[in-house]
Amino acid sequence: MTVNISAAAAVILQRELLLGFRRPDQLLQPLVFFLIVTTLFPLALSAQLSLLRDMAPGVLWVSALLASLLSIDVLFKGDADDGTLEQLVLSGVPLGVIVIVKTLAHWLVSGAALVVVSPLVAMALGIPFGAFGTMMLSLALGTLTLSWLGAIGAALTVGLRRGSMLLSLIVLPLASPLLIFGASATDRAITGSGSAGALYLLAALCVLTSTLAPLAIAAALRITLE
Amino acid sequence: MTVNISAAAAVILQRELLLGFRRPDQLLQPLVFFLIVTTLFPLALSAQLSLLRDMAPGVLWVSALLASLLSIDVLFKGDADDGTLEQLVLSGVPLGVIVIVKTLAHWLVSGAALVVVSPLVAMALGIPFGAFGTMMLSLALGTLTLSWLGAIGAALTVGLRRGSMLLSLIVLPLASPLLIFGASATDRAITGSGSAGALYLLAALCVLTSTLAPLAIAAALRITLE
Amino acid sequence: MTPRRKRLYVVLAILGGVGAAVALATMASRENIMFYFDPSQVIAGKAPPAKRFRIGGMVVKGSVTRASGDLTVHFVLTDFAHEVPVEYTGVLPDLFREGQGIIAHGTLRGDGEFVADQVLAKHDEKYMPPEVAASLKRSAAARPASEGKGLE
Amino acid sequence: MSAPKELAADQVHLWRGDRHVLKGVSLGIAPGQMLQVSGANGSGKTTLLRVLCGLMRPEQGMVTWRGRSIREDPMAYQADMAYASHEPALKADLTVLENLRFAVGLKRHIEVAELRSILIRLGVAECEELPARALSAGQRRRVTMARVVAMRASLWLLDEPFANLDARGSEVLLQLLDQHLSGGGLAIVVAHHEIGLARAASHLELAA
Amino acid sequence: MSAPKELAADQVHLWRGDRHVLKGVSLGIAPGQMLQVSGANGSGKTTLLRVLCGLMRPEQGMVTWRGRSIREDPMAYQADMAYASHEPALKADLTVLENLRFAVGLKRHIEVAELRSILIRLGVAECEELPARALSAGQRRRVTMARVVAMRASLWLLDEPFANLDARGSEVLLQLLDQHLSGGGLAIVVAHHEIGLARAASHLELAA
Amino acid sequence: MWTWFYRLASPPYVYGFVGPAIPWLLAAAACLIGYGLVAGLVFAPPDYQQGDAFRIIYVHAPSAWLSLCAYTTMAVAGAIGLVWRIKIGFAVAAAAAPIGASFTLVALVTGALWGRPMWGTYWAWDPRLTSELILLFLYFGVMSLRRALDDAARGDRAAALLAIVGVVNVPIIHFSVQWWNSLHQGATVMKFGKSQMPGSMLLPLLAMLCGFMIFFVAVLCQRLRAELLMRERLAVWVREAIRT
Ligand code: HEM
Ligand SMILES: Nc1ncnc2c1ncn2[C@@H]1O[C@H](COP(=O)(O)OP(=O)(O)OP(=O)(O)O)[C@@H](O)[C@H]1O
Ligand SMILES: Nc1ncnc2c1ncn2[C@@H]1O[C@H](COP(=O)(O)OP(=O)(O)OP(=O)(O)O)[C@@H](O)[C@H]1O
Ligand SMILES: [Mg+2]
Ligand SMILES: [Mg+2]
Repeated sequence: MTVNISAAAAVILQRELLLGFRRPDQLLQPLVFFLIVTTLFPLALSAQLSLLRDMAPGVLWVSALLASLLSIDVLFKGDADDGTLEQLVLSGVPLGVIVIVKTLAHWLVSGAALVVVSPLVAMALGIPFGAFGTMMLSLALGTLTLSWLGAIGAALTVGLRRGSMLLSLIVLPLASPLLIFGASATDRAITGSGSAGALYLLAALCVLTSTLAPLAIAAALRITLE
Repeated sequence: MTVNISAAAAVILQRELLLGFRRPDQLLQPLVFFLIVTTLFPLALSAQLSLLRDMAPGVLWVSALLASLLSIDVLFKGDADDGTLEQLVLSGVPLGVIVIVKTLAHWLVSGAALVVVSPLVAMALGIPFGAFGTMMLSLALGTLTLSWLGAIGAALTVGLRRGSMLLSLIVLPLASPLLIFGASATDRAITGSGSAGALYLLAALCVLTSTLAPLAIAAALRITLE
Repeated sequence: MTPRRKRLYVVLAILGGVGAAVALATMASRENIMFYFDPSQVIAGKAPPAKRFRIGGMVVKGSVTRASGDLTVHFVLTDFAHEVPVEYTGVLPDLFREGQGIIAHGTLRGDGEFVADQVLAKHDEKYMPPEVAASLKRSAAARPASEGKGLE
Repeated sequence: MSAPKELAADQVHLWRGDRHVLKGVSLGIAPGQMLQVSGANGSGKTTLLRVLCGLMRPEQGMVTWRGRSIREDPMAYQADMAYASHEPALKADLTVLENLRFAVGLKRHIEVAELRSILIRLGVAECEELPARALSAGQRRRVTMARVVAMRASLWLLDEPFANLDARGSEVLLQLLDQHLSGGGLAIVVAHHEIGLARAASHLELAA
Repeated sequence: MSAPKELAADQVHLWRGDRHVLKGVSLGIAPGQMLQVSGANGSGKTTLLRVLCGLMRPEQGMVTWRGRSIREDPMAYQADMAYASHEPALKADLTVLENLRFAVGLKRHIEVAELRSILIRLGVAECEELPARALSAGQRRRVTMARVVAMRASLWLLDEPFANLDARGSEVLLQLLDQHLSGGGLAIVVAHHEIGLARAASHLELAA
Repeated sequence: MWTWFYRLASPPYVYGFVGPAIPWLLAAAACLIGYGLVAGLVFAPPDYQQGDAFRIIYVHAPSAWLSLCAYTTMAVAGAIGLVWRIKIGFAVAAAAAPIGASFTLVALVTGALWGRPMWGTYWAWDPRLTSELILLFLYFGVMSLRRALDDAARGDRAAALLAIVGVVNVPIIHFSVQWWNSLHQGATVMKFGKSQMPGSMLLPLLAMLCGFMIFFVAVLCQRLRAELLMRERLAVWVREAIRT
């Protein structure tokens, strides 16, 4: 008896999405967080509102990064706490497949959603319409990469109660290139200088993590579950 | 047989601190987290680095807010999940006392720690020495207020379905004045214009929440536990 | 699928992914990613207007002029093809001298002059005692073309 | 026995969702008495215990402790009561000793030596420095019992305390119960099998 | 019985922290056989089961399934195996049916009608639309068994499946075990009491 | 008792083997570093541009190299532990982490001190400097992760995995000056081809480099011994080692 992998992948995806929508608060949390943080900045800078425009790409990207990180924390923790992670690991479906589907599902409900609402935030921050395309593309690539990196951290800190601080400590250094190139792509799209280079690099990072991260995540889970 | 409340409060405080600082290096984690988040901004702003100094109060305050909110989320959730919250509630110690001690303990391990390390971050962001006093005072008041507000949200989210949304919805409107006054106090301290007004306001908010929040938190917990 | 077959697929996927990433990175390397421009690019109009960027180049010999009253300095940057005038107010690093490579942060003014708010001196990887540098300089002066970048 | 009932419940009704779980349950126990609650899975034993300890408020009926409703002075009632639920209520990151020290310390001051002796009694002394996450299921149950014993409460509410225990553990638990009762304590114990206690125990069978 | 041993463990050693928990455990069972594992609390029964299902890697010794190490092709082994741990492994927010549909769906396609019939068999049919958080302890255990049954695996590894079950539930579980074994299945069951199975079961007693 | 034998395999051997080497290593390191310091700080000629400020190189460059070297050691040792399940690998990784972090800190501080006179600023968000800062954070992450997991074996493996993932940063640090237009200078010594430094300056630098390297190995051995004692505290050989 062997397991039908694509059917199993579909089942996991369905489960993750259903869980996401069962707890809409968890689903919306990164989004709300994103919106809040981006509105906080104008508030905090009320004295120097003219700076806002120049800072917009940075603010956008830092909030996206933190929002994404915040929500990935529980990617495996929930399943580990109630014992369902063990069942997943023992289901006969390769751990790599499980990990890929779970991370993609997380990206769909957090990263992709964030990309979709980003024009709203961008408008509030005074980013011109012309730059929206590049901004959204770069955010899509960036949040996906982040989901992969974050999932490594989440797998490493699965057993820890107060792991979220450690998770950021682990993931943020790895994510910093993302931030640099992502913000610079957005910035260049705003000023109209070519952002192709930064986008290529973001895409390279995205492809690279998409291939290698599942291996690392699966290995990390095997280690922490033992 | 009745319970010695102050002894019980001491026990709870001890327990929370031990959980927070199980290992000595956990003391350093908020520092490192704070440091990393503040380095994210220069990275994201690489093109606009000279803006950094003007943004410093905003960056500082938003990071403080995030660090504080990020960690309050689990204030009651952990205890609820493993059944220790029930034991606390049934311990014969008034719920209000438990709630006050737990929140203060949270502030000690997150907010106070953050205040202590803030000069380091401030230095990195180019805030002048003269403003450190005001900055630390405003951060201390602000993070304590935030802990109270966050604890209300955390108590509501323990059992409620749409909890986190509520948390953000509760905390955001209440936290934004905090942010405005906090950042402006720091900003004014930097520029040398009087920051007393903003500090008084912060102190007022802090005293107000310290008196009313425990009632709200205890009520929220009672509702969600049933 | 046997385990070995599976492993083969995994290895192939990894190779493909890494290959694609490398290809994308190579494409990226053909573009300007950092906000860094040399004088030729600035002259060609590639630099963004009204936006801070970094410019790098060599300080042209004899181009440094100081206004008497304040700390304002004017000099010209070159990449040996084109030149850009620069204005800077502030304290210059010790190593700033004519013929030295520098990086300046600032914006391009409408009249084509670069207004710097920070000037950093670059140092290349060459180290030598002063006597050697002097003798090298003498022999370089004997030859017509300038080849050593940081050595003039 | 005709001793006065210290703990009494009178016609307690409770709904969970659409289910009428507690359909007018009445009970009463006097010092030195034990009441065993049994019934099919899902018949409401745990729910009853949670009502008795005050975690849940019955929709009808009332629970009294020494003649007064437990809602009147909940703090005083709670100080007299120890509840062990299905879950062990241990902090995974704290060691066994720390867990106990903090849980018991809320009710009364306790010396480590006393805690140790209780742990020895329950056969988990060698685990005292282990974090709770490292304990086996039976060891957790034993530590939970250690907490109940250490609290020195007069009323014990135990939800399936025999689950996960090995034969030796069940024996120790029986001895502890017997000792508690002979000292004038009260106990309400949920169990699916007959508890082989020397003294007579009353019985409450919940209908599903 | 002299049937070939399908599952075998050979001289398995494992340390947890400083404790030498499994000290050279060997076992083997053939189709239609059941092995009951017992031993004092903390003697390593759960640990042994986790080693047998491949969640933990023994530091010495090896576990084989149909003659090959379970490390060789873990996916194929896992497809043949169903493990029920101490924890029910249910998602609190999903209903019973959804929980089962997803857990079983990973191994094989299953119709809701079939799941329903299994739930009826286990006496938890009326809970099928309840979220798992609303279940009582015994109901959770029953749903866990429903998952094991629905997986149609040939090897069952059950960690204290009788805990929290009432008399009726234990009876049903016995019947299910018997049926599984007579269909050529294998089972390793951890239990503290003697399992009253009609067919002979072998026994493994772990020393503390 | 003999079951312990399998588990330990080599630790007592390594423990015994490494011990006597430490004094020799320390002595060699002291000689080399002593020579390097004297020759570099006193006898080497000043640089034609930087004057005497360039002498920071004798601390900065070796500690910067060692920060990379220690990280690589840590990652490789961790990988050996993960792949071949050799416990000594984890012990080496655990021993190397704090040393590497210290070297990184020294490189950052000396670099910043050098940057002030050279570039005109202590710190710039230059690729080389940023990636070196990230290296420091990575060290912190690896060390905290190891300690955060209360089961030592899991902590070791998790930390090893993180170290391996973070190893991508090492080539980035090294090649950043080439890939991006950076403020930090390019390679003077660590490159193919002729070094851009006359012998009178280079020799002390090489001596310092070797001295730091040997010092690293010596401290690593010392810490490794402590690690082994702690990890194998239940083994018979440790009790004997402590008794003697
Ligand atoms: C905070 C500031 C600095 C940091 C973080 C830093 C970091 C580093 C690192 C990581 C290396 C090793 C690179 C490798 O092995 O590939 C290195 C090498 C070196 N650094 Fe720095 N550095 C800083 C400032 C400076 C300054 C101001 C100078 C003076 C111009 C300088 C001169 C050198 C030299 C000469 C080397 C050796 C190059 C070689 O031959 O490989 N550094 N630095
Ligand atoms: N929200 C809800 N909606 C409907 N029924 C509910 C809800 N919450 C709980 N229940 C039901 O109420 C009953 C409560 O059972 P309780 O936990 O008290 O049982 P128990 O007697 O302790 O059982 P066990 O022996 O399994 O521990 C269960 O049948 C459960 O299904
Ligand atoms: N990190 C650790 N350090 C020391 N001992 C540990 C550690 N982790 C687990 N143990 C011990 O290993 C043993 C594992 O027991 P296991 O859970 O396998 O017991 P069990 O036989 O299933 O017991 P039960 O009947 O209580 O379920 C326990 O004695 C536990 O205390
Ligand atoms: Mg129950
Ligand atoms: Mg067990």
